[in-house]
Amino acid sequence: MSGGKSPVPLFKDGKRHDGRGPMDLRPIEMKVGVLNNANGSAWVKFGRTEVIAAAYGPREPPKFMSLPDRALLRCRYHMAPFSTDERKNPAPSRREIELSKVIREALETVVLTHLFPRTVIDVFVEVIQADGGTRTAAITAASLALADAGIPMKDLVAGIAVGKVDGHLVLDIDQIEDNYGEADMPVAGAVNLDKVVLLQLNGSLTPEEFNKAMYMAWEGIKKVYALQKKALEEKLRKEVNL
Amino acid sequence: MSGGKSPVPLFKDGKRHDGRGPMDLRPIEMKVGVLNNANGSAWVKFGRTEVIAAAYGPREPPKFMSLPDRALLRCRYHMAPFSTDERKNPAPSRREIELSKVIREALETVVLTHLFPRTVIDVFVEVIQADGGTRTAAITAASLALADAGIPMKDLVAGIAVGKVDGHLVLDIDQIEDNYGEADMPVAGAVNLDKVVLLQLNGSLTPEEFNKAMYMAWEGIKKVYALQKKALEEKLRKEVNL
Amino acid sequence: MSGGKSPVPLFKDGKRHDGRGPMDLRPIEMKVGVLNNANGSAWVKFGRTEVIAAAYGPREPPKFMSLPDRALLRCRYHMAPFSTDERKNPAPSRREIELSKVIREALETVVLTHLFPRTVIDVFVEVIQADGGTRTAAITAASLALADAGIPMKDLVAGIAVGKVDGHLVLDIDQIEDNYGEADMPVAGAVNLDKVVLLQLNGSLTPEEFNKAMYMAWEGIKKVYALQKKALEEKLRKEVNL
Amino acid sequence: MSITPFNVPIVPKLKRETILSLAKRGVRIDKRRLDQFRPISIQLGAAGKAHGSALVSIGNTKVLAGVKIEPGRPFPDTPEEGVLNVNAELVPLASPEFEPGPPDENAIELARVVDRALRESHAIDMSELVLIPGEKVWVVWVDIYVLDHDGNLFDASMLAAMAALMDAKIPNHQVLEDGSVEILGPGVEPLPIRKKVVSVTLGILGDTFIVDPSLEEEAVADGKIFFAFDDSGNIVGIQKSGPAWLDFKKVSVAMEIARNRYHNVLAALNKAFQS
Amino acid sequence: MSITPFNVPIVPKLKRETILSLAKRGVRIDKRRLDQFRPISIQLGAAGKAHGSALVSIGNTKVLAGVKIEPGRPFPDTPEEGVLNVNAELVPLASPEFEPGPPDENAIELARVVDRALRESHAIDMSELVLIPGEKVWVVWVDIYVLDHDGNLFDASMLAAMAALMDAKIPNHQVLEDGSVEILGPGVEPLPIRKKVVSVTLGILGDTFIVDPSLEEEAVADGKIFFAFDDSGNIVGIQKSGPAWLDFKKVSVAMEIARNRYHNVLAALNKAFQS
Amino acid sequence: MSITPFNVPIVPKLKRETILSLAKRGVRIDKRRLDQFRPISIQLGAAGKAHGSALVSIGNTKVLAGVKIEPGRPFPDTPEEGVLNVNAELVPLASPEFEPGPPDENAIELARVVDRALRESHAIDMSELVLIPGEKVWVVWVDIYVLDHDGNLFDASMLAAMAALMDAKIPNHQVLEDGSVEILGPGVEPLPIRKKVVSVTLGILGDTFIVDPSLEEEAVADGKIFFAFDDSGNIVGIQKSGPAWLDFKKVSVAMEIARNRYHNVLAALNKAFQS
Repeated sequence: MSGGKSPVPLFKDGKRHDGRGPMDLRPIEMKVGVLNNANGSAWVKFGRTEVIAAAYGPREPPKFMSLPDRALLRCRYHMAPFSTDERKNPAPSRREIELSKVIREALETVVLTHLFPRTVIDVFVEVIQADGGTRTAAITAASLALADAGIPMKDLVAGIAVGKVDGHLVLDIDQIEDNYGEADMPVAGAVNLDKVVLLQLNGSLTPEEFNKAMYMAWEGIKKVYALQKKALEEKLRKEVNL
Repeated sequence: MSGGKSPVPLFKDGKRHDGRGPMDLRPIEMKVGVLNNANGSAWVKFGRTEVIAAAYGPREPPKFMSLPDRALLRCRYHMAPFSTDERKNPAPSRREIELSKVIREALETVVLTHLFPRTVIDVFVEVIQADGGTRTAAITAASLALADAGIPMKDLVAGIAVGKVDGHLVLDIDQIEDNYGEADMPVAGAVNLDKVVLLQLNGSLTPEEFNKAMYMAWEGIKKVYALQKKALEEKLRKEVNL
Repeated sequence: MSGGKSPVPLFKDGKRHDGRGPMDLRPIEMKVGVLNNANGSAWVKFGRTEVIAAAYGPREPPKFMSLPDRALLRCRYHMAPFSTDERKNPAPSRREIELSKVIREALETVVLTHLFPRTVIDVFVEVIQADGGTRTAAITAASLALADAGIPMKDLVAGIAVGKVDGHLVLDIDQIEDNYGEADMPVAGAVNLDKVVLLQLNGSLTPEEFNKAMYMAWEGIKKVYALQKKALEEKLRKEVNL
Repeated sequence: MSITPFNVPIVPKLKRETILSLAKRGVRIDKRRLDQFRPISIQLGAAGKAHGSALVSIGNTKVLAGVKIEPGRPFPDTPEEGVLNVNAELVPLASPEFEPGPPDENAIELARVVDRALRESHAIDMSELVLIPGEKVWVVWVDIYVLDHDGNLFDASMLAAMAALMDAKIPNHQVLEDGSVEILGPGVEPLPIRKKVVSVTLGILGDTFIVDPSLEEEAVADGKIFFAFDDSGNIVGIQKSGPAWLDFKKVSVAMEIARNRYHNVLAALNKAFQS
Repeated sequence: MSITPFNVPIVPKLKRETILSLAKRGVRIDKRRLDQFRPISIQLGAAGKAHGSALVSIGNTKVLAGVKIEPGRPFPDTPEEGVLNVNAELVPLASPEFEPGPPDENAIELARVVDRALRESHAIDMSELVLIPGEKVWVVWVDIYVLDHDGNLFDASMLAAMAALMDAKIPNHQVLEDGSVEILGPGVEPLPIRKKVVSVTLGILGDTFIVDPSLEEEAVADGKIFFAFDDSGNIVGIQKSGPAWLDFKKVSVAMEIARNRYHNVLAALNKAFQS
Repeated sequence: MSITPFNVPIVPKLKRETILSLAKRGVRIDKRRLDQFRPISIQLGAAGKAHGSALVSIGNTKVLAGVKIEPGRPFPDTPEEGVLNVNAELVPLASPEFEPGPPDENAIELARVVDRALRESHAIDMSELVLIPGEKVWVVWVDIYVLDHDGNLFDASMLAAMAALMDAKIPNHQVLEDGSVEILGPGVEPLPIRKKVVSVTLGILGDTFIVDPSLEEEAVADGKIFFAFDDSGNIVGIQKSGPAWLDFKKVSVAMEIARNRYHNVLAALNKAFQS
């Protein structure tokens, strides 16, 4: 939504710039248990967008940083300096600070923090490659890492962004569609519980478009959710085989 | 005192650039109890200079930050980014850090901190519009906010700046007189106690000028003090009427 | 080792740019007990390189900053803004942060921290003039300051840098030899114990050159060590005379 | 890093239960209907040295926004557009919970939410803010200053920012040959405002939504959801904030509740500019 | 200010004694010989938006390095040379000991040690990275990202940095008349690499040296010593790190041990570029 | 934010009473008269790479000031004047109370008090420090380095700064056609000093003033008051510092006490430049 003109047509003959139809997701890959030190970890790829998440805890919190009735959740969304087109300063930007908050607040709805009073649960996400939809990939990976760490949750969280390009609503927008499109609406949800846990809109939609976009998002989220389940089962299968 | 030449004559035929005589104050307005959350608050205007002050406390201090025999006083003088001719970065400047110290140390002389050991009393001043004399307006408002919060003080503190423009000593200088004048001497005092609690001089004065300037300042301070009393009474009257 | 060309020949007819032979140290001066507040202090000069060190402690550490079985060592290597050719920003640079670590870790090997559990020992070094070899001058001064403070050590630590200029190994390089030479190898040791406690190499050496350079460094270190002893005795003599 | 807030005062259980059970019955602790705003007031020109300013009250919440318009360089990727910067300060006089210091995640979220609603709606025509293409443009600073925090900072800040922008006048100026811009004094030309953007934030109390939550309502709510609208009724910004979730099917309900109320805010804005 | 680390977990005495006594007998807790590296693997191109990247594993230690090549200004004292910047982030997902925040002394030391070995060995011919002499040069950013910390970050980072540089391609570009540089897209031209630099780090356990210490070995070691070598076998960097000392006579022994092993690392590097 | 100091050591009550009761009788704990300075010494050129420097002792207080003169840009509002920057560092070797870190409010106040006295007195003719009008001027950095703190840092710093400025020589230089300034080496030309500024600070002990308070006197004093004078005896700076008040009528008494003593400091300054 930079307002400029796209170097490629974003929507032509029912197809998007990369050949996808409006409801097509990018190729998605997920792997659970990719790191050694973290209690849980996951690697998630949506097209060229690539993130790694790690979960630590429940563990002892720093001094004076605890709640008597539940665990604190700490969350960092961070971009590697080489993840973007121009090198990004590694100091957290205002955008990263906001997204860390938005992702933490989404995860707070599902993590059973009340089981672990006076502890802290940490979720760290690093964006390795940013090509649109990093926050929804991040929350998808974060929830896998938490599951991998064995931290009890009411449900997994899966995320996807709906966009509007050249007047058409499309699912799982990439960077070029984000940059030159009219709207970007990231949504994350707990599918089993039918709950929306993250919702933002950057751009402009009519009320009708908004309602349609929500339904499209939910379709996408269900697919991502299915892939999460599969990735967790794969990890489990490997462990059992050992 | 930038050393440049003033765009307007600063003193001509016994009058200053805005028509005031040497001993004339700018129009002054004061209002007490302007904020809801703060325990005490005040709004003070000297000409185009406008500040808001809030007082909180005595309240529990942050960990390890207390004195066994009295309250800590914390004070922040801060300028809104839009208060100055060019937008001011909201991060505290060296000037704001120094003035916070100078104002705190002035208030320490009158606040009865010994009545509230192991607590903290906070005074926050925001400059909404800066047109000369902001620190003396700030301390005037701060002392009103403390009084409004019911924090016991030996006396109110009132402040005013004396300046020297085109060779003449004048009271309550504004920004143009400060920028192009030869001296700026902010003074604050506890009138009832006959005590000077804040004193700085930026610029050059002969010893005789200095002594005269002190007397002029004291005259001004007495007027400001009277207005403070009035503003507090007005607040009281309102409360009684309720 | 900036890679540029030196404005003066660095090695000609067996002599260096300032007339020294390869094994010659610069004129060295040391004085112990130069400051009043510090528990121990020292001033050390190698040619135009000049540093002051102060030691404080063992003293009470800040809250939550202690070890149950020994003293913490805190160390800061810092350059005065006017110590360099161009004014240096007084905020610690990455270089100063690294050198503080390297010097602290060297001192940790000799200070008997186990004698003072739950305390902190501070060593602060200020570079007053930087003309090459500041870190080795710093550690030399730091160890004198610790000795002056009466903090028990297994041995003094003395330091010197070996360099390679125009293909020749030389001892105690100054700034021009550092800037335009091929290698700078700072070494510090505890002579009595025959221990190397600090070792870095910036630049390129063959293995044979490296071995030779180590021996040269050790010769230099022995000389510096002798001067340290003398400086401490001088201080002692003065104290006795009082 | 974002951390679960752990140093906020604990809300007495009783108050929480009172507010929740009232909400279920469709009433609120301050007698408002669930979809009712507190009184809104807008005072223009409240900060005299700003090029535009507005002091907005929603109930006891008070937000002052000041606009400064200064010459500066465009961003490299938008050489023919002005620059919009929105900043928010939760200054400590506004609440016992606010600490002095650089903006925390709450202040940053607040500023970015307002920023995006203004930016994505194209409320200002940035292409008209060019002084020398690729070289010098107007940089529009919107500084949001929270003076008294009694809940719903999103809507108060959005409204204060919009009103301050509408109040603003581009300084009288002259572009010199050497590419510098001389400021001659206060101007009369307004900013090229194309749309008026206002917002409606709902508190989320379990299954119930309450418009314009007060501070004590926010303290017991699970979270809130912000909807920004342009004056044609398009949705130009959403932000779910706080550890709340929403039933998938309730999302459009929430949007409709908000959309039914944005006229009230817009009316307050328009009224401020009628006099 | 550097401070003795005081919040690291205490190593059980028993483990310390086990590792030390094994080392005295020439063996290690993971069955390695004293001078043996853990398995080394290098995956090139692991970060797609970097101009060059490499993911290096040494045992369970995982380091990702990414190179970005961007036009920028030269340093005033080297107007005819490109600029090399090495930065290291110990991101908190890599270890329970790492905290979010700006690089601490360990990250800074790591970055500077790698930086110096690359710089002082003249591994890259910086004079070939000039776009407009004195005005515009290529700035080469090497960002070292530690993903999993199981000891010996020095060697893994050095190797990842070197491999990422060798993997890097200068972007396709055009120098415009006004002195600006337009980036046209990904390029094919590699950086002017003149030397391959690799390192071998030894853990110092009293009188014994162990090559490539694992995290649990580092926890009981007094310290470590890093040796960097260029592909001709010159020593191009040394760093003693940690509160260890070395017998004066043992220093050259340590160097020889390291020098006998740098071929292994170099071989792994070369192998990665053969396919 | 400024906070009442809460981590300073508590002065034993007895010492406080001793000092106060001595002062009432006109004597001091170190035998000085109330209006007597401790011995002052000035060593010029103490920092060899500075363009000017002075090491000043007042009793056991030791302050080193170094001046650096570098080409730079003028401030936009004073295009035809050089730039003066005064900075003070309370480095931790000077006192057990000083912590490493960026300048705190005490260091900032110290620097700004010295800065204003130099600036407002027009001690240096800044209009003579222009290299290319509007483009390049000399930037004069005065760095005040407190080495040993035994009280009265204001006067020691003021004196060290003034002496360092008088000691300074503008570097030998050449303005090149492209607007850059080439530094050729050390120079001989002094800065355009127009006035010598020195200060006298009084400790405030209830109703009594003591000139040049030592650290132990400062610890029991209510505060202090700084008066700067130019060599014609004009007052060119005042700063009340610390939580003290003064009787309105005593202010001019304080000024007279200070004014009777500034000659002593000026004499020390002049003596340093005679040899």
